[in-house]
Amino acid sequence: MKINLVAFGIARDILGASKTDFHLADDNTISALKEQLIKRHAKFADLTSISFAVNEEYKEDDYLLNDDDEVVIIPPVSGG
Amino acid sequence: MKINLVAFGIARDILGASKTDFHLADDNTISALKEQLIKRHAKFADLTSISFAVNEEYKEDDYLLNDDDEVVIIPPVSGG
Amino acid sequence: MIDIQIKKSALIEKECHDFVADPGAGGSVVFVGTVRNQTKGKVVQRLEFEAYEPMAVKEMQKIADTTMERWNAIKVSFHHRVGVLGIGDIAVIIAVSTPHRKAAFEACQNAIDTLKETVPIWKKEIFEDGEVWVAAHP
Amino acid sequence: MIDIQIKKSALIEKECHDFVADPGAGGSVVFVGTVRNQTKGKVVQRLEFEAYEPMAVKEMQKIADTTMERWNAIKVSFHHRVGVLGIGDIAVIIAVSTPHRKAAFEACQNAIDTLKETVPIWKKEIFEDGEVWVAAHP
Repeated sequence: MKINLVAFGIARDILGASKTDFHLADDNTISALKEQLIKRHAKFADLTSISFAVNEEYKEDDYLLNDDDEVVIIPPVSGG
Repeated sequence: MKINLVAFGIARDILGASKTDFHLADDNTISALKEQLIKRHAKFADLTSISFAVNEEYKEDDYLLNDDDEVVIIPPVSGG
Repeated sequence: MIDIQIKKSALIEKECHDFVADPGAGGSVVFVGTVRNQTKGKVVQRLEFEAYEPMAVKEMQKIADTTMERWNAIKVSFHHRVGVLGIGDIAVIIAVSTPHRKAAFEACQNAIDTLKETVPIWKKEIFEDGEVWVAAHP
Repeated sequence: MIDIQIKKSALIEKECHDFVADPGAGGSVVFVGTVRNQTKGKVVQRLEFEAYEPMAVKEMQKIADTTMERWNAIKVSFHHRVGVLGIGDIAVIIAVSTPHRKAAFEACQNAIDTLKETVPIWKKEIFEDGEVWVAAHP
Protein backbone atom coordinates (compact mmCIF):
# COMPACT_ATOMS: atom_id res chain seq x y z
CA MET A 1 0.00 0.00 0.00
CA LYS A 2 1.24 3.44 -0.87
CA ILE A 3 0.33 6.70 0.85
CA ASN A 4 1.28 10.28 0.03
CA LEU A 5 3.20 11.76 2.94
CA VAL A 6 3.22 15.52 3.45
CA ALA A 7 5.53 17.10 6.01
CA PHE A 8 5.80 20.52 7.65
CA GLY A 9 8.34 22.17 9.92
CA ILE A 10 10.96 19.94 11.42
CA ALA A 11 9.22 16.88 9.96
CA ARG A 12 10.05 18.17 6.49
CA ASP A 13 13.67 18.68 7.51
CA ILE A 14 13.91 15.12 8.84
CA LEU A 15 12.11 13.59 5.88
CA GLY A 16 14.16 15.68 3.46
CA ALA A 17 11.08 16.52 1.42
CA SER A 18 7.75 18.23 1.81
CA LYS A 19 5.98 15.47 -0.14
CA THR A 20 6.90 11.88 -0.77
CA ASP A 21 5.38 8.49 -1.46
CA PHE A 22 5.58 6.08 1.41
CA HIS A 23 5.02 2.33 1.20
CA LEU A 24 3.30 0.60 4.08
CA ALA A 25 3.35 -3.15 4.66
CA ASP A 26 0.34 -5.16 5.93
CA ASP A 27 -0.49 -3.02 8.93
CA ASN A 28 -2.16 0.16 7.70
CA THR A 29 -2.76 1.92 11.03
CA ILE A 30 -1.39 5.33 11.93
CA SER A 31 0.70 3.72 14.67
CA ALA A 32 2.29 1.34 12.14
CA LEU A 33 3.08 4.30 9.90
CA LYS A 34 4.70 6.08 12.83
CA GLU A 35 6.79 3.03 13.69
CA GLN A 36 8.02 2.59 10.12
CA LEU A 37 8.76 6.30 9.80
CA ILE A 38 10.95 6.17 12.88
CA LYS A 39 12.65 3.03 11.58
CA ARG A 40 13.64 4.85 8.39
CA HIS A 41 14.31 8.27 9.95
CA ALA A 42 15.54 7.82 13.52
CA LYS A 43 15.33 11.55 14.26
CA PHE A 44 11.54 11.32 14.39
CA ALA A 45 11.97 9.48 17.69
CA ASP A 46 13.59 12.58 19.23
CA LEU A 47 10.56 14.81 18.73
CA THR A 48 8.37 15.86 21.67
CA SER A 49 5.39 14.42 19.84
CA ILE A 50 4.31 13.41 16.39
CA SER A 51 0.76 13.43 15.11
CA PHE A 52 -0.87 12.69 11.78
CA ALA A 53 -3.72 14.23 9.88
CA VAL A 54 -5.87 12.92 7.07
CA ASN A 55 -8.41 15.15 5.35
CA GLU A 56 -7.23 18.03 7.54
CA GLU A 57 -8.19 16.26 10.77
CA TYR A 58 -6.00 14.73 13.45
CA LYS A 59 -6.29 10.93 13.44
CA GLU A 60 -5.86 8.50 16.32
CA ASP A 61 -3.25 5.75 16.41
CA ASP A 62 -5.76 3.05 15.39
CA TYR A 63 -7.05 4.94 12.34
CA LEU A 64 -6.86 2.76 9.22
CA LEU A 65 -5.18 4.33 6.23
CA ASN A 66 -6.29 3.68 2.68
CA ASP A 67 -4.25 3.32 -0.45
CA ASP A 68 -3.32 6.72 -1.87
CA ASP A 69 -4.36 8.65 1.25
CA GLU A 70 -2.66 11.99 1.76
CA VAL A 71 -1.23 11.81 5.27
CA VAL A 72 0.25 14.91 6.86
CA ILE A 73 2.95 14.58 9.51
CA ILE A 74 2.32 17.11 12.29
CA PRO A 75 5.39 17.71 14.46
CA PRO A 76 4.94 19.66 17.73
CA VAL A 77 3.01 22.83 16.86
CA SER A 78 4.34 26.21 17.97
CA GLY A 79 2.02 28.86 16.58
CA GLY A 80 0.95 31.96 18.43
CA MET B 1 -15.51 74.40 62.19
CA LYS B 2 -16.11 74.91 58.52
CA ILE B 3 -15.04 72.62 55.70
CA ASN B 4 -15.36 73.00 51.94
CA LEU B 5 -17.49 70.17 50.55
CA VAL B 6 -17.07 69.11 46.94
CA ALA B 7 -19.52 66.66 45.39
CA PHE B 8 -19.57 64.57 42.20
CA GLY B 9 -22.17 62.43 40.49
CA ILE B 10 -25.29 61.65 42.46
CA ALA B 11 -23.79 63.31 45.54
CA ARG B 12 -23.86 66.63 43.69
CA ASP B 13 -27.49 66.03 42.75
CA ILE B 14 -28.43 65.31 46.38
CA LEU B 15 -26.41 68.19 47.76
CA GLY B 16 -27.78 70.51 45.08
CA ALA B 17 -24.33 71.98 44.47
CA SER B 18 -20.89 70.90 43.37
CA LYS B 19 -19.23 72.99 46.09
CA THR B 20 -20.53 74.28 49.39
CA ASP B 21 -19.40 75.28 52.86
CA PHE B 22 -20.35 72.83 55.56
CA HIS B 23 -20.29 73.52 59.29
CA LEU B 24 -19.28 70.74 61.62
CA ALA B 25 -19.94 70.74 65.38
CA ASP B 26 -17.46 69.41 67.99
CA ASP B 27 -16.79 66.03 66.40
CA ASN B 28 -14.55 66.56 63.39
CA THR B 29 -14.23 62.94 62.19
CA ILE B 30 -15.25 61.74 58.75
CA SER B 31 -17.94 59.59 60.37
CA ALA B 32 -19.42 62.61 62.11
CA LEU B 33 -19.47 64.47 58.80
CA LYS B 34 -21.25 61.54 57.19
CA GLU B 35 -23.84 61.46 59.96
CA GLN B 36 -24.56 65.17 59.73
CA LEU B 37 -24.72 65.03 55.93
CA ILE B 38 -27.37 62.32 56.11
CA LYS B 39 -29.25 64.29 58.76
CA ARG B 40 -29.47 67.27 56.41
CA HIS B 41 -29.91 65.30 53.17
CA ALA B 42 -31.74 62.07 53.87
CA LYS B 43 -31.12 60.73 50.35
CA PHE B 44 -27.46 60.13 51.19
CA ALA B 45 -28.66 57.25 53.37
CA ASP B 46 -30.05 55.48 50.29
CA LEU B 47 -26.71 55.23 48.51
CA THR B 48 -24.88 51.90 48.21
CA SER B 49 -21.88 53.51 49.85
CA ILE B 50 -20.42 56.90 50.54
CA SER B 51 -16.74 57.69 50.91
CA PHE B 52 -14.74 60.83 51.46
CA ALA B 53 -11.44 62.09 50.13
CA VAL B 54 -9.08 64.74 51.40
CA ASN B 55 -6.05 65.75 49.37
CA GLU B 56 -7.14 63.33 46.64
CA GLU B 57 -6.94 60.32 48.96
CA TYR B 58 -9.69 58.20 50.48
CA LYS B 59 -9.93 58.78 54.24
CA GLU B 60 -11.12 56.36 56.92
CA ASP B 61 -14.07 57.04 59.24
CA ASP B 62 -11.83 58.12 62.12
CA TYR B 63 -9.82 60.64 60.08
CA LEU B 64 -9.83 64.06 61.78
CA LEU B 65 -10.80 66.98 59.58
CA ASN B 66 -9.26 70.41 59.94
CA ASP B 67 -10.84 73.80 59.55
CA ASP B 68 -11.07 74.80 55.91
CA ASP B 69 -10.26 71.32 54.58
CA GLU B 70 -11.54 70.52 51.12
CA VAL B 71 -13.50 67.29 51.52
CA VAL B 72 -14.77 65.46 48.46
CA ILE B 73 -17.87 63.27 48.70
CA ILE B 74 -17.34 60.09 46.70
CA PRO B 75 -20.59 58.28 45.92
CA PRO B 76 -20.38 54.71 44.50
CA VAL B 77 -17.95 54.84 41.60
CA SER B 78 -18.96 53.39 38.23
CA GLY B 79 -16.13 54.04 35.82
CA GLY B 80 -14.92 51.61 33.20
CA MET C 1 6.57 52.68 31.72
CA ILE C 2 3.12 53.94 32.52
CA ASP C 3 0.70 55.97 30.41
CA ILE C 4 -2.44 57.28 32.14
CA GLN C 5 -4.90 59.59 30.45
CA ILE C 6 -8.39 60.89 31.09
CA LYS C 7 -9.67 62.22 27.79
CA LYS C 8 -12.61 64.24 26.55
CA SER C 9 -12.10 63.02 22.97
CA ALA C 10 -12.54 59.56 21.46
CA LEU C 11 -10.25 56.84 22.77
CA ILE C 12 -8.06 55.08 20.23
CA GLU C 13 -7.11 51.50 20.96
CA LYS C 14 -4.05 51.66 18.75
CA GLU C 15 -2.53 54.39 20.92
CA CYS C 16 -2.67 52.17 23.99
CA HIS C 17 -1.42 49.12 22.17
CA ASP C 18 1.41 51.02 20.50
CA PHE C 19 2.45 52.35 23.90
CA VAL C 20 2.73 48.92 25.51
CA ALA C 21 4.35 47.16 22.54
CA ASP C 22 7.90 46.21 23.48
CA PRO C 23 10.59 43.94 22.03
CA GLY C 24 10.85 42.21 25.41
CA ALA C 25 7.13 41.45 25.53
CA GLY C 26 5.79 38.04 24.63
CA GLY C 27 2.33 39.43 24.49
CA SER C 28 -0.01 42.20 25.40
CA VAL C 29 -3.60 42.06 26.50
CA VAL C 30 -5.93 44.93 25.79
CA PHE C 31 -9.33 45.36 27.38
CA VAL C 32 -11.69 47.72 25.58
CA GLY C 33 -14.86 48.70 27.41
CA THR C 34 -17.62 50.06 25.20
CA VAL C 35 -21.04 51.53 25.86
CA ARG C 36 -23.71 48.85 25.63
CA ASN C 37 -27.04 49.49 23.98
CA GLN C 38 -29.02 48.23 26.96
CA THR C 39 -28.91 47.66 30.70
CA LYS C 40 -31.18 45.01 32.19
CA GLY C 41 -33.29 45.13 29.07
CA LYS C 42 -33.74 48.92 29.03
CA VAL C 43 -32.54 50.76 25.92
CA VAL C 44 -29.64 53.11 26.69
CA GLN C 45 -29.54 56.30 24.62
CA ARG C 46 -26.23 57.65 25.82
CA LEU C 47 -23.92 57.80 28.81
CA GLU C 48 -22.34 60.66 30.66
CA PHE C 49 -19.07 60.08 32.45
CA GLU C 50 -17.54 62.45 34.93
CA ALA C 51 -14.32 62.13 36.89
CA TYR C 52 -12.75 63.71 39.92
CA GLU C 53 -9.76 64.02 37.70
CA PRO C 54 -6.69 64.55 39.89
CA MET C 55 -7.76 61.78 42.25
CA ALA C 56 -8.84 59.50 39.40
CA VAL C 57 -5.36 59.84 37.90
CA LYS C 58 -3.80 59.11 41.31
CA GLU C 59 -5.92 55.99 41.80
CA MET C 60 -5.13 54.79 38.28
CA GLN C 61 -1.47 55.37 39.02
CA LYS C 62 -1.78 53.07 42.06
CA ILE C 63 -3.32 50.34 39.90
CA ALA C 64 -0.58 50.81 37.32
CA ASP C 65 2.09 50.54 40.02
CA THR C 66 0.54 47.28 41.26
CA THR C 67 0.42 46.00 37.69
CA MET C 68 4.10 46.76 37.18
CA GLU C 69 5.21 45.27 40.49
CA ARG C 70 2.94 42.30 41.03
CA TRP C 71 2.84 41.06 37.43
CA ASN C 72 6.20 42.35 36.26
CA ALA C 73 4.51 44.28 33.52
CA ILE C 74 6.78 45.95 30.99
CA LYS C 75 4.40 48.76 30.07
CA VAL C 76 0.83 49.70 30.90
CA SER C 77 -1.54 52.19 29.31
CA PHE C 78 -4.86 53.22 30.86
CA HIS C 79 -7.13 55.62 28.98
CA HIS C 80 -10.53 56.65 30.33
CA ARG C 81 -13.05 58.81 28.53
CA VAL C 82 -15.21 61.48 30.15
CA GLY C 83 -18.15 63.47 28.79
CA VAL C 84 -21.06 62.29 26.69
CA LEU C 85 -20.71 58.89 25.01
CA GLY C 86 -22.96 57.18 22.49
CA ILE C 87 -23.63 53.47 22.03
CA GLY C 88 -20.50 51.60 20.97
CA ASP C 89 -18.15 54.41 22.02
CA ILE C 90 -15.07 53.31 23.94
CA ALA C 91 -15.25 54.27 27.63
CA VAL C 92 -12.01 52.70 28.79
CA ILE C 93 -8.92 50.96 27.45
CA ILE C 94 -6.52 48.97 29.59
CA ALA C 95 -3.39 47.65 27.85
CA VAL C 96 -0.68 45.62 29.54
CA SER C 97 2.43 43.98 28.15
CA THR C 98 4.42 41.33 30.01
CA PRO C 99 7.23 38.94 29.15
CA HIS C 100 4.79 36.00 29.25
CA ARG C 101 1.15 36.07 28.27
CA LYS C 102 -0.50 34.53 31.33
CA ALA C 103 0.58 37.47 33.48
CA ALA C 104 -0.79 39.93 30.93
CA PHE C 105 -4.27 38.41 31.14
CA GLU C 106 -4.25 38.39 34.93
CA ALA C 107 -2.82 41.89 35.23
CA CYS C 108 -5.23 43.39 32.71
CA GLN C 109 -8.25 41.77 34.36
CA ASN C 110 -7.11 42.88 37.81
CA ALA C 111 -6.59 46.42 36.53
CA ILE C 112 -10.08 46.82 35.06
CA ASP C 113 -11.71 45.12 38.08
CA THR C 114 -9.86 47.43 40.48
CA LEU C 115 -10.50 50.52 38.35
CA LYS C 116 -14.22 49.86 38.57
CA GLU C 117 -13.97 49.64 42.36
CA THR C 118 -11.64 52.45 43.34
CA VAL C 119 -11.28 55.13 40.67
CA PRO C 120 -13.54 58.15 41.25
CA ILE C 121 -15.35 58.18 37.93
CA TRP C 122 -19.12 58.08 37.64
CA LYS C 123 -21.45 57.25 34.80
CA LYS C 124 -25.03 58.21 34.28
CA GLU C 125 -27.17 56.17 31.93
CA ILE C 126 -29.72 58.13 29.98
CA PHE C 127 -32.85 56.25 28.90
CA GLU C 128 -35.82 57.52 26.93
CA ASP C 129 -37.78 57.99 30.14
CA GLY C 130 -35.17 59.06 32.63
CA GLU C 131 -31.62 58.70 33.81
CA VAL C 132 -29.74 56.90 36.55
CA TRP C 133 -26.33 57.10 38.18
CA VAL C 134 -24.97 53.58 37.75
CA ALA C 135 -24.36 51.60 40.95
CA ALA C 136 -25.47 54.48 43.17
CA HIS C 137 -28.28 52.52 44.79
CA PRO C 138 -28.33 48.93 46.07
CA MET D 1 -19.75 36.14 13.85
CA ILE D 2 -16.32 34.68 13.25
CA ASP D 3 -13.33 36.09 11.36
CA ILE D 4 -10.36 33.78 10.80
CA GLN D 5 -7.39 34.75 8.70
CA ILE D 6 -3.90 33.45 8.05
CA LYS D 7 -1.97 36.30 6.49
CA LYS D 8 1.38 36.83 4.80
CA SER D 9 1.29 40.58 5.45
CA ALA D 10 1.49 42.54 8.70
CA LEU D 11 -1.32 41.97 11.18
CA ILE D 12 -3.30 45.03 12.23
CA GLU D 13 -4.82 45.00 15.68
CA LYS D 14 -7.45 47.55 14.76
CA GLU D 15 -8.91 45.21 12.13
CA CYS D 16 -9.55 42.53 14.74
CA HIS D 17 -10.90 44.95 17.28
CA ASP D 18 -13.16 46.66 14.77
CA PHE D 19 -14.52 43.27 13.75
CA VAL D 20 -15.51 42.27 17.28
CA ALA D 21 -16.86 45.67 18.35
CA ASP D 22 -20.60 45.37 18.85
CA PRO D 23 -23.32 47.51 20.47
CA GLY D 24 -24.34 44.50 22.58
CA ALA D 25 -20.82 44.00 23.92
CA GLY D 26 -19.82 45.26 27.33
CA GLY D 27 -16.24 44.70 26.51
CA SER D 28 -13.72 43.06 24.27
CA VAL D 29 -10.39 41.53 25.10
CA VAL D 30 -7.61 41.45 22.56
CA PHE D 31 -4.47 39.37 22.88
CA VAL D 32 -1.57 40.45 20.71
CA GLY D 33 1.37 38.08 20.49
CA THR D 34 4.60 39.66 19.29
CA VAL D 35 8.05 38.34 18.48
CA ARG D 36 10.34 38.64 21.47
CA ASN D 37 13.95 39.70 21.13
CA GLN D 38 15.25 36.72 23.08
CA THR D 39 14.49 33.15 24.11
CA LYS D 40 16.10 31.81 27.26
CA GLY D 41 18.69 34.58 27.04
CA LYS D 42 19.63 33.94 23.41
CA VAL D 43 19.20 36.85 21.00
CA VAL D 44 16.56 36.11 18.36
CA GLN D 45 17.21 37.65 14.94
CA ARG D 46 13.95 36.72 13.27
CA LEU D 47 11.24 34.08 13.18
CA GLU D 48 9.80 32.04 10.36
CA PHE D 49 6.23 30.82 10.67
CA GLU D 50 4.68 28.22 8.44
CA ALA D 51 1.18 26.80 8.54
CA TYR D 52 -0.63 23.79 7.14
CA GLU D 53 -3.17 26.33 6.08
CA PRO D 54 -6.43 24.51 5.38
CA MET D 55 -6.13 22.48 8.58
CA ALA D 56 -4.95 25.48 10.59
CA VAL D 57 -8.07 27.37 9.53
CA LYS D 58 -10.22 24.35 10.46
CA GLU D 59 -8.63 24.07 13.89
CA MET D 60 -9.00 27.80 14.49
CA GLN D 61 -12.63 27.48 13.45
CA LYS D 62 -13.12 24.82 16.15
CA ILE D 63 -11.65 27.14 18.77
CA ALA D 64 -13.85 29.97 17.54
CA ASP D 65 -16.93 27.73 17.76
CA THR D 66 -16.03 26.82 21.34
CA THR D 67 -15.53 30.50 22.14
CA MET D 68 -18.95 31.36 20.76
CA GLU D 69 -20.76 28.52 22.49
CA ARG D 70 -19.02 28.14 25.83
CA TRP D 71 -18.51 31.84 26.56
CA ASN D 72 -21.47 33.24 24.63
CA ALA D 73 -19.12 35.40 22.62
CA ILE D 74 -20.73 37.90 20.30
CA LYS D 75 -17.87 38.05 17.81
CA VAL D 76 -14.38 36.61 17.55
CA SER D 77 -11.48 37.46 15.26
CA PHE D 78 -8.33 35.34 14.98
CA HIS D 79 -5.50 36.50 12.72
CA HIS D 80 -2.25 34.56 12.43
CA ARG D 81 0.79 35.66 10.47
CA VAL D 82 3.01 33.38 8.39
CA GLY D 83 6.35 34.01 6.72
CA VAL D 84 9.38 35.85 8.05
CA LEU D 85 8.84 38.06 11.12
CA GLY D 86 11.20 40.51 12.79
CA ILE D 87 11.44 41.44 16.46
CA GLY D 88 8.29 43.19 17.64
CA ASP D 89 6.20 42.03 14.68
CA ILE D 90 2.74 40.74 15.54
CA ALA D 91 2.47 36.95 15.13
CA VAL D 92 -1.09 36.48 16.31
CA ILE D 93 -4.13 38.48 17.36
CA ILE D 94 -7.10 37.02 19.21
CA ALA D 95 -10.05 39.34 19.80
CA VAL D 96 -13.25 38.37 21.58
CA SER D 97 -16.29 40.41 22.52
CA THR D 98 -18.87 39.27 25.05
CA PRO D 99 -21.82 40.87 26.84
CA HIS D 100 -19.83 40.90 30.12
CA ARG D 101 -16.11 41.37 30.46
CA LYS D 102 -15.18 38.39 32.64
CA ALA D 103 -16.19 35.97 29.89
CA ALA D 104 -14.12 37.89 27.35
CA PHE D 105 -10.94 37.46 29.40
CA GLU D 106 -11.56 33.74 29.93
CA ALA D 107 -12.52 33.11 26.33
CA CYS D 108 -9.57 35.01 24.90
CA GLN D 109 -7.09 33.25 27.17
CA ASN D 110 -8.59 29.86 26.38
CA ALA D 111 -8.44 30.62 22.66
CA ILE D 112 -4.74 31.53 22.62
CA ASP D 113 -3.84 28.62 24.93
CA THR D 114 -5.72 26.16 22.70
CA LEU D 115 -4.34 27.68 19.50
CA LYS D 116 -0.83 27.06 20.75
CA GLU D 117 -1.69 23.41 21.43
CA THR D 118 -3.74 22.34 18.45
CA VAL D 119 -3.33 24.59 15.41
CA PRO D 120 -0.79 23.24 12.88
CA ILE D 121 1.49 26.24 12.69
CA TRP D 122 5.22 26.05 13.33
CA LYS D 123 7.81 28.64 14.12
CA LYS D 124 11.54 28.52 13.64
CA GLU D 125 13.72 30.85 15.69
CA ILE D 126 16.79 32.11 13.90
CA PHE D 127 19.78 33.02 16.08
CA GLU D 128 23.15 34.36 15.03
CA ASP D 129 24.64 30.88 15.30
CA GLY D 130 21.83 28.64 14.19
CA GLU D 131 18.12 28.00 14.13
CA VAL D 132 15.63 25.85 15.98
CA TRP D 133 12.06 24.69 15.47
CA VAL D 134 10.33 25.83 18.63
CA ALA D 135 8.96 23.09 20.92
CA ALA D 136 10.09 20.32 18.56
CA HIS D 137 12.32 18.66 21.13
CA PRO D 138 11.68 17.96 24.82
